[in-house]
Amino acid sequence: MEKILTDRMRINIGPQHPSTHGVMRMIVDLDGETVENVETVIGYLHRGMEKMAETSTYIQYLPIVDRIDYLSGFFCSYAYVNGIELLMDIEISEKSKYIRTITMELNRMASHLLWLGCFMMDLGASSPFFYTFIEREKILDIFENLTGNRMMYNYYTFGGVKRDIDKENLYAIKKFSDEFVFALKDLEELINYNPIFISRTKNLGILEKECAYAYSITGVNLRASGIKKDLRKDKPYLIYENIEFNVPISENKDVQARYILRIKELKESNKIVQQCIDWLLTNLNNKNIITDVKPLTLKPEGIAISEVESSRGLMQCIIYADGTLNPYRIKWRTPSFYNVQIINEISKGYLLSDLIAIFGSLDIIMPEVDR
Amino acid sequence: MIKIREVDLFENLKRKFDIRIENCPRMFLDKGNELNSVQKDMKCIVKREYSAFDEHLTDDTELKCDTELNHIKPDIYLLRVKKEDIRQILRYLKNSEEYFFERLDCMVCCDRKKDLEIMYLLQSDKYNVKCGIRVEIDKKENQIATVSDIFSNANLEEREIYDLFGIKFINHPDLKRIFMPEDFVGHPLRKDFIIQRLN
Amino acid sequence: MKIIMSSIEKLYKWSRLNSLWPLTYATSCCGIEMMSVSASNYDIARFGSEVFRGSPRQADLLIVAGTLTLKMSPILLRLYEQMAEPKYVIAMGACACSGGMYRNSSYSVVKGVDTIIPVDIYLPMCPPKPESLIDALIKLRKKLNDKNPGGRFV
Amino acid sequence: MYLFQEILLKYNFSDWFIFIAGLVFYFILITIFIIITVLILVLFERKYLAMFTRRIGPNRTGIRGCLQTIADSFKLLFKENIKPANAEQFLYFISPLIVFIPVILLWLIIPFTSESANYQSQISSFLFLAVLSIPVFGVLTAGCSSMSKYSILGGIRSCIQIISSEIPVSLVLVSVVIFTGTLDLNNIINFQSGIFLNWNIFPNILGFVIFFICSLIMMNRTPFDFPESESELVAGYHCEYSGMKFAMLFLAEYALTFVICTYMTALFMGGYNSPVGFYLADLFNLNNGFDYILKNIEQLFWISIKTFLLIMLIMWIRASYPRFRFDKTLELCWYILIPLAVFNLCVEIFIKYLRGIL
Repeated sequence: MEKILTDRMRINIGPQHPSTHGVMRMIVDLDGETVENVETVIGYLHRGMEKMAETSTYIQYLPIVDRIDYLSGFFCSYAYVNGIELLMDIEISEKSKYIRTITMELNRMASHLLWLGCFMMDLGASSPFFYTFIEREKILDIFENLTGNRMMYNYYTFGGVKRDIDKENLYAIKKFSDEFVFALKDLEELINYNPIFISRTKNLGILEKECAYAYSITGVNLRASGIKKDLRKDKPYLIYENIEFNVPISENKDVQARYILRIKELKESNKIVQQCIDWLLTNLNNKNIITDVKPLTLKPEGIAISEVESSRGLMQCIIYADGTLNPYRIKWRTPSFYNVQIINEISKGYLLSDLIAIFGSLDIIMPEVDR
Repeated sequence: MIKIREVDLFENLKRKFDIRIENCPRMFLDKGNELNSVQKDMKCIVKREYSAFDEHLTDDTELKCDTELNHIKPDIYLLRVKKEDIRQILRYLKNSEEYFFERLDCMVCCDRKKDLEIMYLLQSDKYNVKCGIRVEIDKKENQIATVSDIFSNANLEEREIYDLFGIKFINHPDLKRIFMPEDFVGHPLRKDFIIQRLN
Repeated sequence: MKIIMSSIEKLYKWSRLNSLWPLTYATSCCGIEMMSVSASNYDIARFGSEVFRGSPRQADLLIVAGTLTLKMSPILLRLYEQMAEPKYVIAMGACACSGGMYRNSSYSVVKGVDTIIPVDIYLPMCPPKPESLIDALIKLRKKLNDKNPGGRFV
Repeated sequence: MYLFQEILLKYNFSDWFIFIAGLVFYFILITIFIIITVLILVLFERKYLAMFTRRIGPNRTGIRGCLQTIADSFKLLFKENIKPANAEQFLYFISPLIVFIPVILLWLIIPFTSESANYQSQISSFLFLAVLSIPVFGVLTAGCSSMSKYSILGGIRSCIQIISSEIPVSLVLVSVVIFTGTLDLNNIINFQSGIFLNWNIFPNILGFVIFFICSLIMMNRTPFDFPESESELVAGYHCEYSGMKFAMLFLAEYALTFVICTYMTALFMGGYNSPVGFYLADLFNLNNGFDYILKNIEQLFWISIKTFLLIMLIMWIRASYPRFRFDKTLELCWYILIPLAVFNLCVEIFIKYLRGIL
């Protein structure tokens, strides 16, 4: 039966839409219900982060760095701070390394939990959204009494960490990570073997290896296509060498694979957090969390490329420093900027509701795309 | 963990193709102090990689470029390349298997007052090595050939550089502004762009 | 006649107070805080406004959560015009109130939402904690209670 | 209704006037009854869903939030009704009415108490299905007349969905009718009187399951709520409506849920006869008119309890399941439900035959 020719309908899933996380406009050419072409219009949240770097000194730029990816603020500040430390050859102490790792892993869990809630809301199930947010609130409470703010931490400085983790915080984290295992199990039972969920996400939005390489996709979307690439394993920074964790990989490159991988990553991060707690609990007494660097009169010189495996992929902060007080140029390589480009490739031929599911599974948030 | 320091990887490349070495301008040369503890073991890893490079050197393609050695950390190599043959070098680096840089991480553009400079950061998973190719474009005729057909993620990247710096890319599929509204005048990230400061 | 009119007015005010249906308009970080307000811990459903309406036609409370950029301002204006008449605006977050930290160091951020649409409640802090958003909602309810129901209270 | 007409007889109006007055009075009575139940239903749903997700539902308005939906409806009443410029005015205005009026008619057909039997039509179960398909036109015109792409898609989706789910429903209805032998709802209910064992649900369990799934599709409830699936087509066919018209559409949807549930209880779970066979009212057997009313009230009580059980089940499903894909629903309807319904028909005939022999 040859295809019935229906006229194309151009629908734009506008900037203000419940399922585009943030503000992004997708101009979709629909043939009946199947998607023909998706053109993404971005730039609705461009705040000019890179220009601000040129007008502010190194220490002034530190609080702004959290806003680049507000779901994983610690990763951005680590990328920036590590870049400066590379340029100035500052050596950070063992304890601050552990504190940085534990906060980053908790932040990764919080960002994956929020993604899980919004992804299920896109598919239509409203209750997982609330369960994931209950868990996320616990992590945010821990961050609040550790760094003072729920989402914008400004906790790292050049050469270490601003405040020390005291006993209550550590026990709070320990309690959370023990309970989290059971909470995640309940969530999985609700979602994993749900026939409707499986039929909605099975072999949908296939991302081939060549396409992933061509668009330099990084993070979970890449690992869902079978390529084992995780910065924490390839170039172990901080203390990832002496922490044993494995990087989950799946071969069937579809939306469900990305979902499963993110759930596994949640478990892995939980394991890392537990190992960090044990180390931190043993040496509570050593207090040197910051090396004395005069941040106000910092004058580094040279080019530094500092990388970090953020919750969405490889995040790079490229700093051109020319020995004056202000950075000459800072370029942020954010993973979502590249994940956005493949929507057109992988969502051809699927239905409109699948397009929403595919877009949700890529875990894209707009401040990273627009900087 | 990667810092720009000095190592000469392309030594054997220099013997194969007549490559001229140019010194990088004073401003960006990094202080070459000796490696601290963390980077020492990095050095040995790179030593092993060199051997991988030696056997694969084939001289089929005629590579005419004055790659300029910069003092770079073991993991990353900075080459300064002329503007005309950027496409040829990138295609060569991507497809030849002795380098196999198959991923363009990002394109960093920087306004160095006397000229604009784009750095293509390439990454090869096979040899776990990064390489940055730097190209200078003078401000008057700011044009360069597009790379979006070799690396498809350069499409949006080049549109961003056009939007923020004003560099036109020849035969780029659709060169439009992405970040700023269409009727915005000027290119914000240029050094001579002044933000209207509120009093 | 007077008694009937005043009682209807009271009823109108009371009904407007208790069912403020917000519009899902979340640009940046404050949008995440708005989502966590509608989640279980800080429950906005208690005030009868957990129904996040997608289309501006049915919503009557526009919480401008997050930074407003030049490119987004015409869209926000159109959204505001599409909403039905008794509508209220909460400018949530420092970026919406006055441009926040991007006020004089960014070329593409609108310096405050009130340059575009009339705002009823300003909510500073970046990002405002969920408790402060609920406090803003309570202040809005008080404001609606004693103002004249029909007129636009700019 | 007859009580009202007897009162009118005393003031010797002309009889056609009495007839119309009776109908109008009954119509108003039913609409008030609908509005009250829908308000309770909306509030119940928000509280019930809140319980699922560990939060407290609306509890600021009235005592523990009981006046919340009343506040919502009044606010919608006073809202400015916007006429979108490029929408066709007449269709845009009429469609909420087309959706709402049939729902009220549906309530007239449902036998709430045995007293309502004597003025019901003989083919009430079939009439119910016929009237049930009228709101489809309202939904379609609402979607297409408001000229926004989202509502067009929503409108088309919902009318395809309801049409494709009506076929299995009618097949299942045929199987029930064959089993009970009458088309009239009251007789079906009387057929199921006695201990709850001889309800229709037990011999016809497959029919009940098919009917339940198709009613989910007809009511646009999750997991089949395509027309107003907020994550895709922002608000489906009622995307352009605000104020009073939106309230009418919203009200119609919830009234439809309640009515289809009562219809299901009437067909399968023995409408108003109590599960234990005898009525509490019989104990008093005081033979003046008073026990008659008591019996009616108790019957009303039973049918509402069963309906609320079904509604709680529907809302429970709403809380736990994601949304189906649209073409998969149609596949479900055409390839799975209809053959199953035919198979169920044969099973019913066979059971009827068996019951005939014993």
